[in-house]
Amino acid sequence: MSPALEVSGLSVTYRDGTRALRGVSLTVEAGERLAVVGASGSGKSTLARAVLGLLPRGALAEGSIRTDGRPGYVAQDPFTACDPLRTVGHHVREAWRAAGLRAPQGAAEAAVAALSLEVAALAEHPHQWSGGMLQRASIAAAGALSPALTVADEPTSALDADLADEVMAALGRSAGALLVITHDLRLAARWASRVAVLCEGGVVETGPADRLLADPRHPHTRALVAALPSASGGRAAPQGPALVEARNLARSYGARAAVRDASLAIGAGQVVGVHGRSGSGKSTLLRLLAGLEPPDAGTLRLPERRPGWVMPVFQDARASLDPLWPIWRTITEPLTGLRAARRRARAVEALASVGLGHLDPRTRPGRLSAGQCQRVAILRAVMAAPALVVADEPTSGLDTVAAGRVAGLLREVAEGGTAVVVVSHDLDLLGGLCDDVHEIRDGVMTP
Amino acid sequence: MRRLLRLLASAAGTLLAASLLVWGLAELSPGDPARQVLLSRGVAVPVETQIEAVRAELGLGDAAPVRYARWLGGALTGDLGSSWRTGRPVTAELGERLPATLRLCLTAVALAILPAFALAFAGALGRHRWPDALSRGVMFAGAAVPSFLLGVALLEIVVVRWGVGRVVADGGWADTPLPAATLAAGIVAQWARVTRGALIDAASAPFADVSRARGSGELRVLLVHGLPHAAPPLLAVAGMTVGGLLAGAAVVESVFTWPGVGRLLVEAITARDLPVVQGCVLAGVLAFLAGAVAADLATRAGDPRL
Amino acid sequence: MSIDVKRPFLAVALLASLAACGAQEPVAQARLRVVTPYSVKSLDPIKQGFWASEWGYGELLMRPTERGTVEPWLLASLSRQGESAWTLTLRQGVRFQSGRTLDAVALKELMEAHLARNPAVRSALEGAKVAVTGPLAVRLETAEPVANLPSLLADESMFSVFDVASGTFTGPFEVKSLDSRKLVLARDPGYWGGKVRLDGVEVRFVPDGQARTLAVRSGEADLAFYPPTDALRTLKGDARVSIREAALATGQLRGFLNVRKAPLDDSRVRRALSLAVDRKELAETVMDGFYRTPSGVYPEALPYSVKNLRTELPAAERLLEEAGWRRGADGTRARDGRPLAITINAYSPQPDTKPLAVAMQAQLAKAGFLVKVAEVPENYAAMRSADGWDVGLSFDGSLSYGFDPVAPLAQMMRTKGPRNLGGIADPGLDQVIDGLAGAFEPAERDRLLREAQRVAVEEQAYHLIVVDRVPRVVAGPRYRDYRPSSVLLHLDASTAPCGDSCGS
Amino acid sequence: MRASLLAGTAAAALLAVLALAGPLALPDPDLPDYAAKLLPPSAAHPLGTDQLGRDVLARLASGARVTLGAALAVTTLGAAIGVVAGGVAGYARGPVDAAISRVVDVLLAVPSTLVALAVVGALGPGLVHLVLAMSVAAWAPVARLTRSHVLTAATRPDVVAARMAGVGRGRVVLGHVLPGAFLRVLAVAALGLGETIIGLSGLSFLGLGAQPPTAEWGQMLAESRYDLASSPWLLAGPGVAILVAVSAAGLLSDWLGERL
Repeated sequence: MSPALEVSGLSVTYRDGTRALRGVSLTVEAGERLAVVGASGSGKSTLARAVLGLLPRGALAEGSIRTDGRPGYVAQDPFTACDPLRTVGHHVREAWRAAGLRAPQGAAEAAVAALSLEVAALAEHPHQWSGGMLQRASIAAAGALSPALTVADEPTSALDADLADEVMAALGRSAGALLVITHDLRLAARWASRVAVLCEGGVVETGPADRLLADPRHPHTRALVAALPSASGGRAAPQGPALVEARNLARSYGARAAVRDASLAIGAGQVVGVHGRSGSGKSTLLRLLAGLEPPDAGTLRLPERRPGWVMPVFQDARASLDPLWPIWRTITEPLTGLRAARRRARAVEALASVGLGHLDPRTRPGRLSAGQCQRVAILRAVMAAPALVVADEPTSGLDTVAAGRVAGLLREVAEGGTAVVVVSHDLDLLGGLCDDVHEIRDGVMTP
Repeated sequence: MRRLLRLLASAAGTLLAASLLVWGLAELSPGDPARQVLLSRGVAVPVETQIEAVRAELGLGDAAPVRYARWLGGALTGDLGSSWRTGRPVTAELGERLPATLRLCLTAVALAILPAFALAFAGALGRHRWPDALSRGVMFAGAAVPSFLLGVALLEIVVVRWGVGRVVADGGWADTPLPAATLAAGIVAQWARVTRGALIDAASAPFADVSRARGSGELRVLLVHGLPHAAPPLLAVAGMTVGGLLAGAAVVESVFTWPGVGRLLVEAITARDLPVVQGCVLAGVLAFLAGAVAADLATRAGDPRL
Repeated sequence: MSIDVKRPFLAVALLASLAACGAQEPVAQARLRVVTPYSVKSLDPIKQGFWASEWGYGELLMRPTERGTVEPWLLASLSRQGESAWTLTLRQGVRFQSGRTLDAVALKELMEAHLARNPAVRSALEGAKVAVTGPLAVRLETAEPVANLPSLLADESMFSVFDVASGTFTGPFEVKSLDSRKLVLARDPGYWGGKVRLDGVEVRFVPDGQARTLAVRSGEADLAFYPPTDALRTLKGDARVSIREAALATGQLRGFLNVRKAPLDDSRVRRALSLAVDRKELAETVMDGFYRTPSGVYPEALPYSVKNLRTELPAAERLLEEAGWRRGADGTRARDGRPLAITINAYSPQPDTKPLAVAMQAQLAKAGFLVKVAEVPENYAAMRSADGWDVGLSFDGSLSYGFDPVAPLAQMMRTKGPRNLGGIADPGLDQVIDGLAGAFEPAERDRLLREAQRVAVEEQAYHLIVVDRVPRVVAGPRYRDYRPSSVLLHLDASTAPCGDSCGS
Repeated sequence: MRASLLAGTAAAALLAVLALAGPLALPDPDLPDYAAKLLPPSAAHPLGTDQLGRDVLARLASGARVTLGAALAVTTLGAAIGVVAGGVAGYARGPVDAAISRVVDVLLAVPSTLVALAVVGALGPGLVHLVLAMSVAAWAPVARLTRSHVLTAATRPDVVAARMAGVGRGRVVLGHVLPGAFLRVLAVAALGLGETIIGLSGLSFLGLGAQPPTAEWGQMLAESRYDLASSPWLLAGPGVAILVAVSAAGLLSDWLGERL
């Protein structure tokens, strides 16, 4: 039997001259599951697009890609992968129509039913579906014509952790051979039989998932593994008086109670995590702690009220920097009293201290990566000499390496004697970073 | 249903505020209405008692709110006063001119749709290649060529040189194509730009990539996914242009001596015939709001998320 | 580039227009299509009666001729009976379009209707009485002597002749329809004056001057009335159309002079002003010959006209020197430190006034005037204020449409006359004008008119006559021999296309 | 996008040279010369002469000052009023915001040409009135833009961070809010400039704006429409000038829009 995918010597150069892939060779045997893992910018998306024939106009591809028929495709975010103006049924049936075929009677229904989805809901529009279900519908559509190969590009990254497994299981059931593109090494290890590590456009290491995790050989792979938050986590909480103490906080917006009962104590040098799904009230809690809005009930004891004693780190790092300002101005914004030259020097020092010394302090945020932006944002927070830093999903949207760097930086901030609160839906992150993790569910916090 | 009511209530509020502005403008205007009314009745050199009589008749001595309320009351019951120029009721003048303007605007819209879509599709299909450049060029030219220049040229070349169509339009269907085409030229560019943008947005969305990965060609992607996404913004702009055509038609109607509301407005301004100016502007506001409400409803009907 | 894409809908437009043209019925050979700016608002024979004689669906009792005289039209004769009474004898066999005969009774009815409701008639014939004296004769008795009655009866704004019972007229054409866009006329088969040559006439109201001339160029219309001067100039050399002009110049561009204030309160300055204006250059060079050079206040063809307008710069300078205005270093004259400055008002509804004013500015500068040209939206309104202007340009004829010279004179130059806008108060001139009202003998009338011209033009120069305007039309090929009327009687039974003789 | 910047700047520079250098190098645009009427283009008169023998190029240059000057006046006036009104509405909130927003809503709910026609209808035709009238219509979109910019600014992460760091309100406005608003307003204004040029010359063409003998482009076209058949150069000059000016504004606006 011929392999489901055979890529040999594939190089891709974009129109602007960027070389995204350099001589990549890969094979996916029939029935095999290969995960391609890499940091953002490693070329893994280009690889997926090349296999699917979706390279943009003007991109130059050399080498060869051989597939056994047209591959099925599962995209990253099910909501953007489905036309919001069309029904889910249309989305599934398009698998046949786009190939110039007529969907056999009942075939779409059978495909979604096979993944335990409700057939009646096919007449609904995507926004009426949940993300996990919609992604399973996409998987059903990808497998509709029984392709020899299915390409899945970050199929779970838009989903909550407990839905990811469901989706991966569905993918495993419906696909023949599978090529999964992911930044998540742990996910790759769990679901793929073989992992290829992509770095700067080239495959640096290939091997069975277990071996790669246990014994990474290439330095890049080692960095990826090292950046994984250790599941065991749990550091000894440093003893000390609580710096910030919240008791029975509550906050409602109109009829909707966002936070119903939350109590928390944070000491200097401590990192406290708050875990919860979206809509559980964690962002509101954070705003209460940051003093951005007053609680309806409960008490909040804060050490002092000088400006800058509490500083935020936001979810969308790039949006949190003024796009028109050079980064040195953003970093040193809290230092309102100093002259520009002095401030610039401080910014250069600060950048060097977090491994961004190579950046020109006059750069504007538009030219930085998301991870670099987040580090700049943390520098701005630190510059105000805060007693408390509140971080809201500080690593969302970042690749593993960048997320690891940001987490490390937050840890350093805490070690400097600042209290840090991190809220996230990512238990792995919190486990590796925090001294103490609380869970919040429907506005009620449990220790 | 509640949404529709809210929409209508908001439109009514805007209309009310606009009516205050329209009325207030006339109040600010220099000149004595009584003299103008007398002039319209053939009294060129009135004596003081005549002026006083007309002032009393028009209630010019009353307080401003009283006058506004009376004017608004009249407007709501279809009485916008009488033209200072002809002495006829403004509503009669408007009613006489409205069909010609409607005919012109509807024809212009009908003429604009196909070229607008053709340009937009050429641009979206041939993105970054010559068809796109061509369609962008046409759009730019369409937006930059003033309609009065186009109209004058069409009149000279098509009608006078080639003898096709008529110079003095009487507002019937037979005379409509040329002025409608002139009016459409400006709309085409605007619509094509909006449609092209929406098509390109839809074509670069992830769901379009999914469709392509499944084997769809570009044309199929644009037809199946692009069109539904281009419809709402196009409808919104179309509603506004159709409603706003009355103002745009003023220029075209004047060039082609089209007996419509737009030319009536220009004639009334030149003759300082304020009641007619007020009537035309109010009619324009009404048309524009109707267009906006219709576009809003159509957009909502077309998007399941709303 | 743009042609490529616009072609489809242009083609659609063209096809549709072609189809539309094909659908139109072929124009009958003897059907005249006219475009004019002024709309006939209604068929009311009193308020809008003047349109009837202009467009040939009605007639007058007397007819103004192209020689500047008046002659009986629907009347057979008009004779004076003493100081303040006249006998009007009707022509035999005149019929209204309703079929009724125009007899003395019908005439009395219509004259009484005019006397009751027509303000123009009422103010001219206050207290007049009409009595039937024979089957075709009525006697008109007026409170005061009215020497100009023949002209009044020939004036379109006075006695339009209509049947009081049915509202119909006597003209060669019947009104088929009238709306705000057009007037459609058809031949009256029973016209009393014999065969009407045209089958019908369509008069369309097109305010835009460009559109009117274009309509003739494109063949949509045969005659365009009141063509703007701008449009005429561009028609020179266009073989498809011809510009036709009337015999007499009945309209004039004149400057009303503000004699209430300096510097034009001094007759020497006014005379200098008149002498410094080169009317020939204005009419022939500035206006491309679309105006005529006036030699006096009245057309030369009239027996009482005096040729007393001339251009003589040295004489103008002498007068100004005499009046104490001395030239300064920049050429402008001044007296007691005040410059010889005047403001000329042009008015926007008559765009030609602007270039004429600008040209006069240059001409008058040679005599030492400092001229400011102002543009006002309405000529009379601006002149109603006593200040802010010196010369107010305005198109006002010295003759009424019934060739009456007296009424315009009385209105514009008599003390407190309704159109005496410059504040002329000249007892001598008033006396002459009053004398004219009772001057029944032509010789006496002509003498007084010459006297009035001597005072008003030579001695006092109360008005500045600038140029003469001749009625013109733009005619298409089939009407290239159409002769426009000097007095707005555009159509009659003999109006017809020129036939084979001019077809080539 | 580079191309649009280059083309736009080149066109704008051309017009600026025409407008500014015109009076130095060209004959008097308003002085009639009856001996030289309606001459076709020649070395002495590169664009020919008009009905009164005036040099068309000189009138075009003079018209550039009038048309572009008036359009710039409208745009500047509109932008200035809009920024102030929008800023005040965004910061003051409450009844002030409600009042300003209502007026803006109404103005935006009426096509701008109609607003201009209404105001000219009340004040009477004339260039100054037209500029006022079009400014009335021009400020509303700028006000709405500024207001929403100011309103969202309060919750923008960079602003929140600055406020939490103790940066004063005024400094936040000057540093974070206004510069961004300025760029946006500039892009909107550039787009509006093209529409204003078309509207202004269109209404002047109808006789509602500049009055003769002012050499305004639309007015020049109105004066010359009769001469299209016999002297087409009279229309070519102002026609092409309007085209170039509107395209320049459009190109520059495109470029600014892409930068945001």
